[in-house]
Amino acid sequence: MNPVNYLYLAALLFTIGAAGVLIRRNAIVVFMCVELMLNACNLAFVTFSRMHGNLDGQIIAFFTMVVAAAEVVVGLAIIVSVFRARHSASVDDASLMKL
Amino acid sequence: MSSMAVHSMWTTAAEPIAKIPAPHIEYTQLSPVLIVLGAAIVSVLVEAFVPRKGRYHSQVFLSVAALAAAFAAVVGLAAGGYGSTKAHIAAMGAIAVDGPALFLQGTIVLASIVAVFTFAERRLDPADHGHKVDSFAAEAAAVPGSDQEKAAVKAGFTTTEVFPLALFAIAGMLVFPAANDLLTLFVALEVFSLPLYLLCAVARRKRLMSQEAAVKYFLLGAFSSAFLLFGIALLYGYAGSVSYATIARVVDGSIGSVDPALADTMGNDALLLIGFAMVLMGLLFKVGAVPFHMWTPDVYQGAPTPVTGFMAAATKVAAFGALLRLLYVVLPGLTWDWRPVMWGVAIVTMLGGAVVAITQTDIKRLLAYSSIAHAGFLLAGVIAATPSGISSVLFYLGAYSFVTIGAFAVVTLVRDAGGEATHLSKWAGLGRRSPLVAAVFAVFLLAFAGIPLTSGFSGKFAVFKAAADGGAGALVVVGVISSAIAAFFYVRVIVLMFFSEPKADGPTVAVPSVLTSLTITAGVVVTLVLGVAPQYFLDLANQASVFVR
Amino acid sequence: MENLIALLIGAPLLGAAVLLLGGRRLDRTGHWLGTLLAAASFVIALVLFVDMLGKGAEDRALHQTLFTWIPVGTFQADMAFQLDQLSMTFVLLITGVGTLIHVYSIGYMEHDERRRRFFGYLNLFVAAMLLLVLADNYLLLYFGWEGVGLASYLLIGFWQHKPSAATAAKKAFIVNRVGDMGLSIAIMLMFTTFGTFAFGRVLEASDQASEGKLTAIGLMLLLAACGKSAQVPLQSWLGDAMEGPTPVSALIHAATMVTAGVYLIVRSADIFNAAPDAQLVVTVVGAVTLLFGAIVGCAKDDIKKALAGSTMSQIGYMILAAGLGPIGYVFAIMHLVTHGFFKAGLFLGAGSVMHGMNDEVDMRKYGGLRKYMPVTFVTFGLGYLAIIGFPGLSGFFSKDKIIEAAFAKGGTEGWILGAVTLLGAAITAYYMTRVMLMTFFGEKRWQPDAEGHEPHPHESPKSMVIPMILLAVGSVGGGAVFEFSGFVEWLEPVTGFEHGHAPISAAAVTAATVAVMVIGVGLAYLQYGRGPVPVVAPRGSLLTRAARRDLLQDDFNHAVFVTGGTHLTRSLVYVDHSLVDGVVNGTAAAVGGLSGRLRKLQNGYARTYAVSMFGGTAVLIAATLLMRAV
Amino acid sequence: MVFARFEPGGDRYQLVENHAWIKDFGVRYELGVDGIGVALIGLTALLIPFIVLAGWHDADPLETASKRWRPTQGFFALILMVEAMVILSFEATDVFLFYILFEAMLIPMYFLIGGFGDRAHSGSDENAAAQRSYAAVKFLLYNLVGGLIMLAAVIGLYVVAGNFSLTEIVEARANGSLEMATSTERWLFLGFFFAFAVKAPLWPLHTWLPNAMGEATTPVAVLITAVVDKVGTFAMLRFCLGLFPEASKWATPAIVVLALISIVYGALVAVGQRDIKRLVAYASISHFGFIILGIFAMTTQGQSGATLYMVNHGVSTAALMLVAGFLISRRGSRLIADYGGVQKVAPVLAGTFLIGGLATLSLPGLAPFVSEFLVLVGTFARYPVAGIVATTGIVLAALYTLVLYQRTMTGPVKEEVRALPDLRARELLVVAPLIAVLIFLGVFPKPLTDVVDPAVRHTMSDVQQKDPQPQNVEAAK
Repeated sequence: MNPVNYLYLAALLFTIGAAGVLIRRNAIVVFMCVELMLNACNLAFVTFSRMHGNLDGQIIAFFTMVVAAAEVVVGLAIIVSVFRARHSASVDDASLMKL
Repeated sequence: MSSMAVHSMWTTAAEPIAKIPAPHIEYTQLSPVLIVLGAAIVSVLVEAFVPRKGRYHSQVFLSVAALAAAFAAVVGLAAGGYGSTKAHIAAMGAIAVDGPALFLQGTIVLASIVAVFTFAERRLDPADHGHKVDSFAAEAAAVPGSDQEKAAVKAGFTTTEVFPLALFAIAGMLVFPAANDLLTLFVALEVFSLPLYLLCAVARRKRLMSQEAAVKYFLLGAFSSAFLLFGIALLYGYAGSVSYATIARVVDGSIGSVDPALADTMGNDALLLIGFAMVLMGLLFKVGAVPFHMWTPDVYQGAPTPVTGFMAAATKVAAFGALLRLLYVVLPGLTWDWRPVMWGVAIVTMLGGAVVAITQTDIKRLLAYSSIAHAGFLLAGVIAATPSGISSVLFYLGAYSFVTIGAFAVVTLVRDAGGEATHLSKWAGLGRRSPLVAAVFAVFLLAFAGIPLTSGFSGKFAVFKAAADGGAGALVVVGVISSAIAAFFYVRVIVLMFFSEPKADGPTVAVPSVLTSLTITAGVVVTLVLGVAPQYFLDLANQASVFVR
Repeated sequence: MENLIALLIGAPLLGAAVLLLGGRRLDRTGHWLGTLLAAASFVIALVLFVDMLGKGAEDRALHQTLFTWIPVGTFQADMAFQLDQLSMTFVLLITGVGTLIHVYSIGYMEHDERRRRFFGYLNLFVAAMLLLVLADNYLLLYFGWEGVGLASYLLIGFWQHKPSAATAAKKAFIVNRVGDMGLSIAIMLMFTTFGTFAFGRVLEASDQASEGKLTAIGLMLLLAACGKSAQVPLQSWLGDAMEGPTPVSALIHAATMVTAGVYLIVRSADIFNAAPDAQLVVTVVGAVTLLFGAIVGCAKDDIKKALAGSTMSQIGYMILAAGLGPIGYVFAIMHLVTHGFFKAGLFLGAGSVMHGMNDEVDMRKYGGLRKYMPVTFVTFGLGYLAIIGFPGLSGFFSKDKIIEAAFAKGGTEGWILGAVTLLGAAITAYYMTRVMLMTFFGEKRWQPDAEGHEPHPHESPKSMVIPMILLAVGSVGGGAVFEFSGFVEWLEPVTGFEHGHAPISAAAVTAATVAVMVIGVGLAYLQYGRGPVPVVAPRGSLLTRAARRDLLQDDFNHAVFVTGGTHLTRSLVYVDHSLVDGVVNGTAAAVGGLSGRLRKLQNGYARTYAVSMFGGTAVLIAATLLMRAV
Repeated sequence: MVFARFEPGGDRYQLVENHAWIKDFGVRYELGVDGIGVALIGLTALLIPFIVLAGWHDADPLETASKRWRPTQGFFALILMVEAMVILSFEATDVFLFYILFEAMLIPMYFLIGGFGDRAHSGSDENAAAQRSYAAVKFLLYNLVGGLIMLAAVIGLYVVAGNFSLTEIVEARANGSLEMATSTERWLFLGFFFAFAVKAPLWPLHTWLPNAMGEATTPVAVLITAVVDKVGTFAMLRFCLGLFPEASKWATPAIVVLALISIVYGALVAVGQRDIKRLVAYASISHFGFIILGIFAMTTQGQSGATLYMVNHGVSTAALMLVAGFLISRRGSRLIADYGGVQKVAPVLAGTFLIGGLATLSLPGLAPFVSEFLVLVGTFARYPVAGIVATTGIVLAALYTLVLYQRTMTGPVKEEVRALPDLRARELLVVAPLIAVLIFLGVFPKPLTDVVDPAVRHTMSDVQQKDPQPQNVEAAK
């Protein structure tokens, strides 16, 4: 089947992820949405690499996974510490600073 | 395209490759980055093995030494002509070693050194249970106000991890403006972002705000980097490569355009443009340009002030470096596409930052908005799209970063019971209480406002001149207007400090150790020198204003 | 010889400087010094006069150039003097009368602790006045012109503690400034027209310029003259100026300064000759003022104000004469001089009366004073006869000549002007007689003053009496002297002269003059001479009441300029504060408001921030694509 | 010193100094004085000592805790800083250098105004402090905005001309090697003019002046109006006309009208003031109207007059303002209504005050008359109507001056002023020389005109203007 469809799928996933970030309150979920966006990127990379017939895209995908993993580490650390301090993982509760 | 063709591609791609050439790395030319990275790793080991009481000193020494060495390396490379004649692409096309890269790396390293001084400051707070304390949490992991934290405080723990984190961040920043392919760009971005997220979270006072800042910064940062990455993907899809050089050549059509496989499915320019826009967004986020600026005030306010200063200065330098390289190396052929867009961004950034700053009541937020406005001015220089534009931006970055760090360093000095007294009302009559500190801060504010004989003016003038030369006269006018607006709130602070009566419960001004004093002095000196006799540094910036392709 | 001219001015100027800077140590000797220097100036004048008589009619004019005052490009103003017959006449009058009045003031101001300063001001005035008449260009004349203005301001307001005096001084200065505007515009016109404003060159070039320009210049000069010489419509200040000490009124507001306007017009004779329209206006102004002053003079009970009115009207005569052109100039000056004598004399007399009556000025509270101060009575009486034009006295000759010239103007104008001047003569006789009777005749109507002191009228000290006597002599003999000593020939080279041909014979005119004079005196006698004079003024006819209020002219000024001006400034202050400043502050406030509103977007919710980023990216993409599309 | 080495006949710019400064911006440290500059430098050098002397005690610490912070030496240091910058800006022949000084001098002025307020204020200390800082901020922002707009123009000029040297640009324009599009030139001109008009100040950009002068201590007020503001008018003469002759001619009618408005409006508003210092401020606005009028009359008389006016107005206002300041510091009030009959208790003070006032209303014999009349003549020669309108200014001037004098000095002595001492030696030492200068320049201005004239001719030739010839001479031709 036409690899271009994978691009559409990637775009779709990316959009879903973005929408999730905009809509969801729970920090964890928001973060998962970001991961979803990253993976959408991966899919795009792989697809393009398939189309171009060179491997750069696939390699980049691996880099992305590593980075994403690192992000998870840092992100969860922060979110957890906030959760322990506030007993809530809602991003909206964290709004001491405004205006 | 037919599935057949696809198949054949697949197979060719799947051919077993005869032998992989070993990558060839120019270690000397990467030495600045390598030194800092190495130091970072070592300092992780220090965290692991050196006993607690020894850590602080060893860490401080290690970081400063490493940064000094890195700076030496930068200077050495520049002297070796890598800035001009021998400029070229190193590390298999991953990293560019050229004038802008070296200039910016030098700026970043210097800024980082003074920033690290502020990290290491331990005189501002009174000693706690007989232990000198810096501005970082005793134990970041402990819940604020919990017994665990109290215990940690009692035991005199300090988060010396900030030093390795900072080093990693610096390393990332060094790579960022030098990155010569999008992948390196992305990795470098993450390498300096992730430590910063953490650094934001470890303030000693007002920990909730600090953590909140971290969360916001992290989530939004991740969000933006996702966009960046997707943009990269699209560009890759457009050009079939992530190397700047290749993309540039594809853009100006000097090598065969994109694979016909894509040509018939979507207008490949759409790939290019959308991808470009998303990458741009990722960078503008780091720069703090409207409308991607909203994290700035909250994060600047919440983060520990030394970290704020560090971010405000170094991150901006790195991000603008990357932005310049992207626009000048990758997309010169696209100038007429990105210029109008950047015009818009620059205008809203200048005006937005200046206008909103007027009604701020917290000094750190005020500075945050001022940094946004300054990002706008810098963008005006970027848009010039001329060598003088590049050099002016480089110069501006150098001037600006020192003013910023100095200003935030002063902020750390003004304290009351709850730590730093950042609310403006607390600053009333500071000039009467401690004229010196107030005067120094006034100098920084005047520099921000761009009053002649301060570095702020030289920078602003250089940038506007470049913009006008580059045919962006309208931008200059807008810039002038917004600096007029901006002048208002800088002046407001000065009035507050000097002409209004001190409050009875006003803050005290802590007497800093030699470290912070050094930072502030450096800030003032640079501000005045670059204001009165900027010629030498302008020359530097000029020589450094050629990107290697 | 010409080097003396500077001395002429220098002497009183020195006096002014010394007296004003000298400080208290001069308090006892100061007045003598002042008088001495004034006298010195008079002596110098005499020397020059004699010298001048020795010369031929044509080469009598002397010139002295000290230095270039303002040299800018083609604009060259010299500090240079010109002494010709016209100036000479004035110089003698100023220094002569001036000296006498200095002497008089020694006695009059005896009890004033600021006498030294008074003499300083007097000297300053004399110097400025001499500068005015000696200048050889209009700008320098302007210098003197404003100088006398200043002196008069200082002297009117000499008793500053009296608000009325301070106000009067201010009024005088400002009204004069309006006139000065005219003078300076005239000078500008001259400069743009002739490229110079030196008398000589302007006057001989005056035939080259267009009549329109000349008329403009003439009218502007007239405006100036109106200001200084208290002619309608700028006469309002003179009445109030009587707040000043009486010697001041005598010297400045009767004898010399107020006649400067006449000097200006006569000096600019050539310009006016070439601009008949301007001349006509001059005569009209003169005529109007003549009657105006006279009528006001009839209604005032304040002796000095009555005399002030008379001054106005007499100067009206002169201006009118000056407006008649070559047939009038000489007589204008002649009347000016005689008037200088008798009016000064009258004022000094009035001063002497006030001196004896605890500074009472209301004539209704005088009466029967002739027994108590005989000398004053006699001198005042002679002055009186002179002014009403009693045959043989000075006023008779000069006024008669003017009336004659007025008729000689010819045409309807001639008749009208003649009639006016005759009427004026009648009214003059009337109000002067009124003053005379109310003051010196009838029974005494004295009232105790504020402190309840009964006035004890007595003759004034020698220092005051002698000047009065001398002036009386002048007012008696002056006219005859001029008439028979060839004054006309004396001035003719400067002002030009031609015999007017009146439609009626000179004798007839003279007869008419005498007749109307008798009528005027008779009327006054019927009204005030026989019956007792009521101490409180009767309500009087509408005209009388109007005249008492200076024919409402002041009320008009007050309503229009003072009140209107006050409102104008008030509103402008408001505008400045709320509008001009408001706009700026408004913008500032607007930006602030905008800022406040934008600030609200920063609501602390990470998701909102993400939205803005997302939207931003969308816009970015759209814009980029759009750029490619277009 | 400068005078000693300046000979009027000589080149246009003398004592020229020239070093590269910021090569990159094509900025040179380029100094040179022409007659106009010399005159104004002389003014500055003349006034500052008296200002300092007059301000001798103004910065002394007060007992009240609220004003503890009044470093006396700082006060004078700032004044001298301003002096240095002003003199340099009169000498600068490099546009950029001038701009830098033009802007930089705001900061010390700002602190002088805001930091050392007039103690004779109405209302509480806080209130006064608020008004003071309001005035200071207003001063700074007005001028900063003006300056920034000028900055844009400066950059524009650089883009067009390629360097900043006044002399070179003027030359280039003269010999046609530097063409400027009409619209560009006009825009640049407006950019420059706006800044100078704010500084000068010209209606309607004047409102900062009354506040600043009202709130600042008297010496500082004098410094503002007598010295610093002159930079604005001076710059109009040197830069606006020099750099943009065509545009200047184009803009002249509008500017003349504004100047006339300033003259009349300033005078009228002055009449309506209740505060002595504000009154003088508005009077100054009226006078600046005259100066600008003279500059843009484009005649030798007008411009020489304007230059003399800058000097004379400096001296006369200084005299008047300083005496007023002494008066105010005695009574502790700025309100006219609080005075009366001062003349009786302090005759010398009153006398000097009167002379200052007479100078302000430009009485012949005092310096301002010469300049004012020259301006009027110069204007009248080109724009008769404008000349006549401006002439009304002399009546209004008489009005506000004499009203002020009458209300404060004459009339019955008010209780509060009964005890006022007369001028002290120091104060007399300040005022007497100024008055002497006024009289000398009023009677013998030649020295000054000789210096100024040649410079003005140069300016006239820059704008290719000739004095209009007398009408009947033309007729003769």
